[in-house]
Amino acid sequence: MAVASLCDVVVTAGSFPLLSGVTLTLEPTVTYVITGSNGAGKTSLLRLLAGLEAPSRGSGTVLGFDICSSQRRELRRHVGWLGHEMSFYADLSPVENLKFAARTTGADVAAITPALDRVGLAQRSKVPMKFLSAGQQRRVSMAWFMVRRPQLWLMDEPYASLDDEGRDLLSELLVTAQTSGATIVLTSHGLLPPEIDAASIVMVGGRIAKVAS
Amino acid sequence: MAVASLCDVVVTAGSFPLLSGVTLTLEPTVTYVITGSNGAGKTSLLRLLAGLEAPSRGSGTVLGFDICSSQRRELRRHVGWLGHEMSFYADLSPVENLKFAARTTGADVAAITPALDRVGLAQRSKVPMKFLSAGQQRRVSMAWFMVRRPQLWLMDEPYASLDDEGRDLLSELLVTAQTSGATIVLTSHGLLPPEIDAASIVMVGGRIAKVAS
Amino acid sequence: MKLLIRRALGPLALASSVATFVMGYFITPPDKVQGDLARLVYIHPAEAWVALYLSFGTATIASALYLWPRTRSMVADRVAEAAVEVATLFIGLTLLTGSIWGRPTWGVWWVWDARLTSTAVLGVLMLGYLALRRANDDPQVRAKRSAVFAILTAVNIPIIHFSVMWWKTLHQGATVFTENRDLKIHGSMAWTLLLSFLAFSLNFAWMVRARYRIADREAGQRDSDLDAALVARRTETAS
Amino acid sequence: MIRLVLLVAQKDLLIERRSRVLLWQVAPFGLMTLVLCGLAVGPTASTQARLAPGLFYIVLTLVSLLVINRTSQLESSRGTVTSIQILGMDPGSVFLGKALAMWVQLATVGSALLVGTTVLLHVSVRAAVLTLPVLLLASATLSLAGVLYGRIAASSANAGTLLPALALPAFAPVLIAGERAFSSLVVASPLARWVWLLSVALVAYASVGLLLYGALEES
Amino acid sequence: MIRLVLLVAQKDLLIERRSRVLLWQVAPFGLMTLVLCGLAVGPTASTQARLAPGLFYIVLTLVSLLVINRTSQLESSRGTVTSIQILGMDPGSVFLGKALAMWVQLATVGSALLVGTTVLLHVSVRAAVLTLPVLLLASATLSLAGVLYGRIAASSANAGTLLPALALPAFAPVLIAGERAFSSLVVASPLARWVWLLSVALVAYASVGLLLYGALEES
Ligand code: HEM
Ligand SMILES: Nc1ncnc2c1ncn2[C@@H]1O[C@H](COP(=O)(O)OP(=O)(O)OP(=O)(O)O)[C@@H](O)[C@H]1O
Ligand SMILES: Nc1ncnc2c1ncn2[C@@H]1O[C@H](COP(=O)(O)OP(=O)(O)OP(=O)(O)O)[C@@H](O)[C@H]1O
Ligand SMILES: [Mg+2]
Ligand SMILES: [Mg+2]
Repeated sequence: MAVASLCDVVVTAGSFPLLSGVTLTLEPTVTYVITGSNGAGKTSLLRLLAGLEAPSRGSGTVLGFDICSSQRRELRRHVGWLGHEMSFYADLSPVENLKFAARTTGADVAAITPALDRVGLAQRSKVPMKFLSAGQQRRVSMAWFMVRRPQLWLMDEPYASLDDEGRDLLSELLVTAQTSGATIVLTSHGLLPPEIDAASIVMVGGRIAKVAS
Repeated sequence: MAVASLCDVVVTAGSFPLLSGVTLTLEPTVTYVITGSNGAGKTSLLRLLAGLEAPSRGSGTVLGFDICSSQRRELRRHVGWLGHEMSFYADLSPVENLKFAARTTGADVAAITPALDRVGLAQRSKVPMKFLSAGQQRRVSMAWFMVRRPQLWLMDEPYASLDDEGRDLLSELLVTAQTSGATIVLTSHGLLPPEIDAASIVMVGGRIAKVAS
Repeated sequence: MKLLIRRALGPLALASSVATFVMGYFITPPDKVQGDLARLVYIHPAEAWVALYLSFGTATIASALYLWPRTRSMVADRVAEAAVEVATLFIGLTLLTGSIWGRPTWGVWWVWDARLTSTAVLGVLMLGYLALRRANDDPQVRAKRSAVFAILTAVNIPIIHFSVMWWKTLHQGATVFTENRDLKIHGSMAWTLLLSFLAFSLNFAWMVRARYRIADREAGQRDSDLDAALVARRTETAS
Repeated sequence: MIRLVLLVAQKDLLIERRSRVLLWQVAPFGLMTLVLCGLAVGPTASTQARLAPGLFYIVLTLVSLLVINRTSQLESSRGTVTSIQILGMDPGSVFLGKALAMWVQLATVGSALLVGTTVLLHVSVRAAVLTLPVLLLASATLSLAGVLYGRIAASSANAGTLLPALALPAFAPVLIAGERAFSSLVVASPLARWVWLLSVALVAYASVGLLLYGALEES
Repeated sequence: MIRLVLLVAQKDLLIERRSRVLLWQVAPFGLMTLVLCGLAVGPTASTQARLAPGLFYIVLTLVSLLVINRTSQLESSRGTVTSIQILGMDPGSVFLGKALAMWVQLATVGSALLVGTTVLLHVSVRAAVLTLPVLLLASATLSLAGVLYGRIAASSANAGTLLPALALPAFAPVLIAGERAFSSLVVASPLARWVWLLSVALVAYASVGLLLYGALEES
């Protein structure tokens, strides 16, 4: 069964169509990379898949949940999210943030410290999030994916702001996730590392221009 | 004369040393690219050069202004800045923001509309900044550089979030600026386009590990 | 039926208003104590009834209908908005005519009486509702938030009412309103009073309908704007 | 359910402990407003004692606006909103958890203010002590209402100014009832109906919140 | 210099016009607080006319806290702070410009509140009209002080709650002087000294601001 299937979905903000009619099917255990020019609607599509935006026309399901109904909340529990902006509570440290998130979702609290070590934040894991550098904040999100192991990974330009080591780590993470059965959707403006074998989705003007694997 | 010369500068936030002793000389009309792992202090160094941070030890001048004194404000008027985060007033549109900035600095107001056209924002130039996509916000900053034509360009990961066309535009902008006598300092985690001919500064742990041209 | 309502509402509202005016101004006798001032009784209570009960009742029911998933529709949202907007007008008029009445009767524009105070609080709550609508752009979000706010306000009305009532009885003796009760026993006056309630209710219905139709047309406009915007968006180039 | 309520409350209180907003900013603000109000009514001790309950509850209401504002701002930046939404928590529990944390904070500040009122405005100690249970009840009602109104105002443009405009009228009954109950202790008159009114308001807000908080989070 | 002052003021007012915070949120909040104060003080008309000036100025102070908070929040997000700093504007002009914009806003809301006070709290129309110049003076002082304190509180964590704690004590003299001047009109007693006090405060804040605003921007 498809992980997501969208049928002519329109998403608007005010009177502006963020997505102008998206029809798309995502297959399980495939990695997709969305490309397109600035303002093409990549971030908006990811938000739609995460259940963060409600369609104003069209219909669709993601992970079996209807995105037009209140099942969106249920859907959100099953996806992982990495965005442009800082996530989590700015006043709490990475450890505290991840503990809160793990407890509320029932994820494994014991996995937090190793995950933070793994992404190289052992030293800075007790500093409030707002004091971390751009790349360090991204790494906290990576650690959360390791703890959470979601079914559907949604990542907005995950390679931005990471140094070489961080990028290798991310690629490794993505490859393991894919082999263990997760579906990954990410956006990117640059080339992906060769070890990532991804189907490409090209967006133009709020719609899908081309899907190629 | 050197554009900037720093001598053993330390910058702290709370008790944490963002920069742990930086000694550096920047020559005019050269393009520098700062690289280093996450948390190495790249953003902090740029902020120091912009006159946004006060050294707690050491001394230095940038564009002839002493960065330990109140000349920092004067300095700020002469640099251009592009950061990770959204700049300008979120409630005002690109045009309104740039107009305000141009009027206060005495830059050419008539250059604003062509500059916004140039970066491809003709359509979205009257929408409040907070509604623009990540890449579009960056493009507004690029337009501001075109209007302002500062002596010293400070750019934090300028290539991130830009699409191919935006990147070409940026490279072109940088090349023109360099030939017209500006000094450029930028940070980057990836490779720069080949047309940019830059000296490299490598940072590790809040200090300069290597400078090579 | 629908057609009848559509055709008849405006004329009926107008006719009843004219009739109230004629009856109130020319036919009924002036009051012995208050003189012509007492004629405000044909305006003020009816306004208050529309502002507090009729319109806010409408808004609350419409908001509840919106929040209930099975009956959710933008129609309910628009009706609620129209009702509150009209209610704000009427509450303003109630306060105004009440103050005008109060100045000669009590000697001041305002007293801290239970009814007055709760009316004022409700008026500010309605302004809050309108402010809330203006602070959100997204229609769905706006509809939900303002519906929840309307329900909260409705829950609040009895609480405010009782708190203010009890609060007043502790501090103040008899109210002014009882004195005027005997006005009603005069035949022509009672009929005129009744007529005024009918007239204001009809006017309310007519205004809500008009406001609703404006909102509807705006929504239709937005819809076709969206179609145009969709076309424009789809023709953006890969650049 | 209860676990989640406690988790949410604990997280809000942890952030407060980290930032010490309550101790260093809200409490001094409250005391200062109290002093100003004392100044504005003039120096006669008898007037002050008579007006004290009213002033106390006005200040408490203003303080709760600050606390509400702060609590809902914790989740205001766009990135944070997204990552909280992604956790998909049960809205009823979030509502109760946040209200619980706010109650703890309001009750603390409220008690401090009560001491201030006793000292500054010449209220008898007996009346102040006896009014404590009413204060706990009133602050619980304010917290439940506050979380709801905070959420309605949040993440719309200008939440900071919208919130007071929305919540203040709704707080009026709590203010009146609290003030009356307090006054009854000062001048000895029946107080049961005010406690009753506060309890009704408490139950009303709790039920509406449990039912409708979800609808707000949706958006 | 004057050009820059006007530019800054114009920009702040433009943002206000865009968002309509004053009209829809601050003004209703002020009216509501007035009603609540009337409630808390009790219903006897005579008490109210006497207390009206005090209540009016308390409400005005609270309203100005909202306006200050809003004005300094405009420049609060980290990216915005940076790009404003980069413009390296003359701090004195920024100070005066922001104060000017705030003055316009405060004077508008203040006049509306004055009308409310007249109607609700039984102040004579004569006294209200005569107090208008004092109100303009007081709100100018509040604006100057407000921009200063707003800047001190801004960009430290939790500006929203820090600001009231800092600014309220400083507003006390303005509040008292305004209240006294207003009262003098209500009960007919000399008022020159209060106007005098307000003018001194105005000049003092203006000079301190012109001198020290730069130092604040530095940090
Ligand atoms: C600002 C001042 C006033 C306000 C806000 C006000 C408000 C109201 C309200 C809300 C009602 C409807 C009550 C209900 O139907 O349950 C009402 C009814 C009424 N008002 Fe006023 N009022 C004001 C002044 C006055 C004055 C000065 C008078 C006359 C001396 C007056 C006479 C009446 C009468 C006769 C009714 C109908 C009484 C009844 O049905 O019980 N009002 N007013
Ligand atoms: N206000 C602060 N308080 C404490 N530590 C801070 C603060 N700001 C930054 N840091 C720390 O200073 C270090 C340097 O930060 P900086 O933002 O300069 O790094 P960077 O080189 O730009 O990293 P990146 O590539 O991730 O953007 C980081 O380890 C960060 O955690
Ligand atoms: N709230 C909003 N109101 C109006 N327009 C919006 C809003 N949010 C986004 N937009 C517009 O929608 C379009 C798509 O935005 P989106 O963030 O999805 O683009 P993107 O493909 O992620 O771009 P980028 O590569 O720059 O990140 C942009 O043109 C943007 O200006
Ligand atoms: Mg994007
Ligand atoms: Mg950085």
